[in-house]
Amino acid sequence: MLYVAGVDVGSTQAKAVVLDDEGRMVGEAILDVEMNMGTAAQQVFEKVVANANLTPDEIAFTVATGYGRYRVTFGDLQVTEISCHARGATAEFPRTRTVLDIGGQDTKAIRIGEAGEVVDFAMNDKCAAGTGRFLGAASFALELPLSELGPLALKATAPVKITTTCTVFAESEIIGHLAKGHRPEDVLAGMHYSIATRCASLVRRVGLTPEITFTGGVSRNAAMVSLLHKVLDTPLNVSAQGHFMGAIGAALYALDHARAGTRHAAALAEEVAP
Amino acid sequence: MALEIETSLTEILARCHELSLRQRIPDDEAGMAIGYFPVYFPEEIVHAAGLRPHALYGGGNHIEVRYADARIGSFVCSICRSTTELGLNGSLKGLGGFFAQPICDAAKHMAGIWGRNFPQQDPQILALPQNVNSPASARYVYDEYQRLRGILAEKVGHEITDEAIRASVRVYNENRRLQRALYAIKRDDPARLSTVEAYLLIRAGTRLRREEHNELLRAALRLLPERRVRQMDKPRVIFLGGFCEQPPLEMIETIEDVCFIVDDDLLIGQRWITEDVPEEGDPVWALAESYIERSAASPVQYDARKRKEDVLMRMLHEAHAEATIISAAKFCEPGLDDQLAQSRWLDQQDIPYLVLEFEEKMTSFEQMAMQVETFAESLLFE
Amino acid sequence: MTTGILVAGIDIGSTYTKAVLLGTSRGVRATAIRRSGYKPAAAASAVFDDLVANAMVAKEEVTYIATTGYGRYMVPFRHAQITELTCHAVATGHHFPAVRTILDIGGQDIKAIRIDGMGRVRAFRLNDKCAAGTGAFLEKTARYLGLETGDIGAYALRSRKPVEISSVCAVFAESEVINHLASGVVPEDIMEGAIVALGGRAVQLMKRVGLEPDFALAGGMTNNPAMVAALESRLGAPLHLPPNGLGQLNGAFGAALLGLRRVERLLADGRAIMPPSGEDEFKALRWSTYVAQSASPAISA
Amino acid sequence: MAQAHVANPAPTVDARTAGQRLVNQWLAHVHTAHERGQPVAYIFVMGNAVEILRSFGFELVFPEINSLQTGVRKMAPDFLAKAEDYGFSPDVCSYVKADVGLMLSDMQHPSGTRIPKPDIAIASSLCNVYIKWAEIWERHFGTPAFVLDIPGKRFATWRPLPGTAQYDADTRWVEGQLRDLIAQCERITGTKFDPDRLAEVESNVNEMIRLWVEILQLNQRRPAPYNSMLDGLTYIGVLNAWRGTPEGVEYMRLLRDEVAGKLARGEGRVAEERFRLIFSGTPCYVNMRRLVELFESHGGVFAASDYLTYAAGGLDSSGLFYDPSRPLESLAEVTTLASQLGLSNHFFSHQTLAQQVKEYGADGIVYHGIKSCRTVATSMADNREYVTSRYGLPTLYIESDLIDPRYWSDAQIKNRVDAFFEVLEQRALVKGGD
Repeated sequence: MLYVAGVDVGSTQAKAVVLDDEGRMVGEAILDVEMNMGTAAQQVFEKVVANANLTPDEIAFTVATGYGRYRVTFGDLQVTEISCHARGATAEFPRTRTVLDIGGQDTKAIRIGEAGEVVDFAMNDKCAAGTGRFLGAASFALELPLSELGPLALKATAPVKITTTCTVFAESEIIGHLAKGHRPEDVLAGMHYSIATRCASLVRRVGLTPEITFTGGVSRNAAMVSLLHKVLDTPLNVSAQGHFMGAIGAALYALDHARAGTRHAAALAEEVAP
Repeated sequence: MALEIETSLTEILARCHELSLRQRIPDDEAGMAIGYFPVYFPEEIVHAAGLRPHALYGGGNHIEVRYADARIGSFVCSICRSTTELGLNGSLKGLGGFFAQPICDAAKHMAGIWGRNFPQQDPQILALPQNVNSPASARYVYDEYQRLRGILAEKVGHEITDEAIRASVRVYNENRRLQRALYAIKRDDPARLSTVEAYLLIRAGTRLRREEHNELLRAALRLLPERRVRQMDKPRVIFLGGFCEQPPLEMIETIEDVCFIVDDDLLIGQRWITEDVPEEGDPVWALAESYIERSAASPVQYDARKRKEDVLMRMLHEAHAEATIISAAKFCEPGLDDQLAQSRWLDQQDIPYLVLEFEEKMTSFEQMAMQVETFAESLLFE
Repeated sequence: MTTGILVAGIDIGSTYTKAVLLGTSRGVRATAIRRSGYKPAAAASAVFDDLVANAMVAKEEVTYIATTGYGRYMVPFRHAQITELTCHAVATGHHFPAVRTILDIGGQDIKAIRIDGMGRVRAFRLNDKCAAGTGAFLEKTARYLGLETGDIGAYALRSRKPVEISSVCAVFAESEVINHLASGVVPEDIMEGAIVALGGRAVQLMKRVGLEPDFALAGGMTNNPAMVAALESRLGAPLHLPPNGLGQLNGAFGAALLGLRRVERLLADGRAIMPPSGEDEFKALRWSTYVAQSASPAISA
Repeated sequence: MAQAHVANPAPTVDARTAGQRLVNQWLAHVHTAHERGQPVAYIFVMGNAVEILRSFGFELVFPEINSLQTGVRKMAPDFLAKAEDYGFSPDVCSYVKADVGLMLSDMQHPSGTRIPKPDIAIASSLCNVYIKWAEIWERHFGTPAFVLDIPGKRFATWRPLPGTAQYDADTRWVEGQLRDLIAQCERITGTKFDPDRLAEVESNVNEMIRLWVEILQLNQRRPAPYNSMLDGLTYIGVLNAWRGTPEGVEYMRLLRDEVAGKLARGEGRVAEERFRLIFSGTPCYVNMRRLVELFESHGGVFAASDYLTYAAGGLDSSGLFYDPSRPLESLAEVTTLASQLGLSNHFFSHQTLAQQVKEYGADGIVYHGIKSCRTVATSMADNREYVTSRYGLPTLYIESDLIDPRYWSDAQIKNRVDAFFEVLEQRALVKGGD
């Protein structure tokens, strides 16, 4: 049996999956990046291999993606998360033409062509407004875990307008709204709305073509899914594995290379990776 | 009696206020409305063609930007962004023409943006010259205004006569006289007419037929002398920075809570000719020559005869102001450059000033209030 | 104890509410401090209770109450409200008549103030657009390094080779911090690097108001010895710090001082000190709020 | 056309060395101008009427080049900090701020040149910041600004044709201003205007235009002999500083021969040219070498750039020539037309870009948005949206600054460039599979 791995090393989390030669997921792992992306990559790889009841030697090909992709010293090839999210999204939802990935520190909109190829992309990574980090600020200010933010926001009746775009100031704005007597759910709904509108703008930058697939950690947030649906006026595909989409895409690239033969892949790796 | 006057004024102002928020072109003006981006624009020629000049003063803090962020760089002023948004969200669908003027580098791009997105509106640049000190300047403005006249004549399908333009000049001269009367009240008796009120009265002119606006101003000017006034001890200041992108009403109110604004450059595009335009002779020449000889100074006009420091000195002197609030719209390069030149000059003259930055879309004014209050405290408690 | 005039200054900040009670001799009679919490008015009231209790006087004995800080309008029992800039200026001028430039680094903004010999504000500048130029930047960095805000200074003082932090966004500065940690930089060098970066921004703001010596530091950063050292080295001159732990109380002290001056002026003019009305003054019709009523831009969420 | 030129088999000096020498020589002239009693003109690269100044013997200072050189020499942060300390907003053009930094540094430029103060300063309206910049000189040096208003395109398809009322109005206006400028030059230099001298300068410019257009066109062939955003930047530096001179003509000839020679020998700029790209916007001078490296590591070369059009002054790639028999009239005509056809097209640049894509066989367009330059960058995103959807071309949008290194984020730019090449590869694969 042939196995391949995809490792997605972001600034806050490292994720990894292992696929078999049919492209079925046989293992997944996730952990927080603490001090060092390289270490985190190594650990998450060991973990995913263990979760799949395999040994590292059994992995025929590994593709690394994410900001930390060049820190993955054991990887055979690096591919950007743009291509990987696109690949992962189209594998699960073949009619995907637009991918929205909201990550911890950057947000990406990707347009996909007829053949599943990436045609265009836009990223928000200069300022943390419109990224998952904005929710991190809410989580800190409200002293609630990230996973509880979405469900609470859905209970809002009178959403508050959030004016700041600076994530750092968002914390104090939240506290200010609470001080004025607004309910946490209404403030949270405002936060979600602020992110959704920024992301919608990013999606429009590449052209809003259905179907849209929503990936990344924030895709697990039901309030964000429903708000994006409203703001974009289109339903979104959401995978149960949305937060692993980058790693899955990376693993699918690994599978291509593994099937084509490792020697060829290694040569290609040399050529593509500087 | 006093109550009746106040009620009548409030009614007029409420109407003005409603007009100032109107962004969508009314159906009965569709195709007739000629949009133009600030600052200097010869509305008279549009008026004479029987069309409706539609001043584009941005979206204020009441529209939500959904589409324009994808089209405009993050380092561009809000008025360009919100105007593009109004185009993309359909509010300006009824425009029968669009003019941008080369007042600044961002404004020049508006014609390109419009050309790519709304080619059917025949977007154009009206090439207002940045050199007004050449003997050839007036002739060039004249040629360009004639080009405008030709474009508009083609739109309406008939020639725009000199007589029609002269009639429009008369209407606009009357309008300018009425505006100057408002400003005189604001200067001489600032408690009688607040700057927000004067602002709303003048801004209404961007959404009304000029004749109707004249009537409205006359009505207000009849009521104002009778109004009961509560005198207050506030410092007299000049406000600069509102020549193109408009500060939110809240900002002006925040300043007026603690200061009298006795002169300003708000909506200068509605007041850009400072005296009467000659009503005899070639009316297009009269307009062109008025741009050269009788136009208000702003950061987007270079004129060797109007040093920015001198203009400010004259304003301070004529309005008997003791201090200046020099504002600039975020990312407005001409405004930011002049703001610095003026503040350094004020430093030398030892005239108190406050520097503020604004965006039309801002909604939070607490920080600004704190600054303005501190400034007023420093002026009052010497 | 009923000795002459008592004036209270209350500074309602976003995090803490602080109060100072002054007597006729301008001596501090008592101080009090509490977290502002979600209800600033209640906090102000509670702090005032603490203040009179600490001074062992009755509330009625307090002649005049001046408020400052972001919650200055939220206190119904005030006689007057004054902005924190004016208050910081007058307090600093009182303590250090030679000071001409004051720096106040807060969590939400930095302020640079130029004052004259009487403690009057001549010019001021604020940086409040981006968190990278505020105290929040240090708190973020500290949080990432697992430090308490109060420990920042002592920790950073251990640094021998501060790193350069160039990011313009406080959030992205975090990635820089991660990178530095990953490449083996010790945390104290990162903390000190953040302090140096913030100090640089602060001094730049001071230049905007003329950078005339003497210099003084106000606000919470007075407790951070590393920040003080970084600023002094950047300025090439010493910083005056508020005496006797009054750093945090500087705003309240200034409010009380201005209140006292006002009382003295009123008494000299033979005018009565009216009790606070508890009501806000009549304000003219605000067209901006009129907008909000008629055309509320409701969030379509 | 290119085949017609046989490369010089043994050039005594290569274009790079010649260019470097000329730049140094120019800086030395500038340095000693006032000692030698030469008047000094401050001018910008777009719309500068350099021919008239040259005919009066002015030494030319290009403050834009001074500013970008602070970036190239990694000294920009010092100069920018001085200007910001003085009170300039971070949002103001960083060229302006670097120049203010220079004024506050006693005009001591990092190149070692002490920049003399201007006797005349000309700001064209092609960039409005030029005018605000000239106002700063007015205040600082007391030198009055001469604003040369050059009317640009009025709409995207604007074609001003000789004989039309509009053409006459525009050229008459520019000519009138040029006459004002001549009068002012006469006052400053105390010499009379010499139309023959102007004609001579114009003949030199004509020859330079002829060669420049040829050089640009040579890069339409494969593999591209030079990278327009690295080599090209050096070319236009020399070209601006020596425009209208015999030395300039000589340099262009040397350059043309060299480029043609490379082409004849099949020497491309990159070893294996995989993708040909168009660069739109102004360079990030601090990191241009790094940026080009990122692209070249993937086999991508910038075959053309709209920057080489508008930053080459009136040397428009559409090949407008002076008629030295009517030197002044023809200067007005070419200045106006070059501005309308070449320089002001960053406001309507989607057409130029589309044309360049066709001519240069480009695989995509790279847009570089400048944080503080609204002249070039205001509508870039809209332009990109149009070009992408209308022509179906892969495009990349990156953002940094002219010379302010604070706005360069290496990891983010690398991520985008990597992804862009993945797009190009995938596209090639899909196309190849059709």
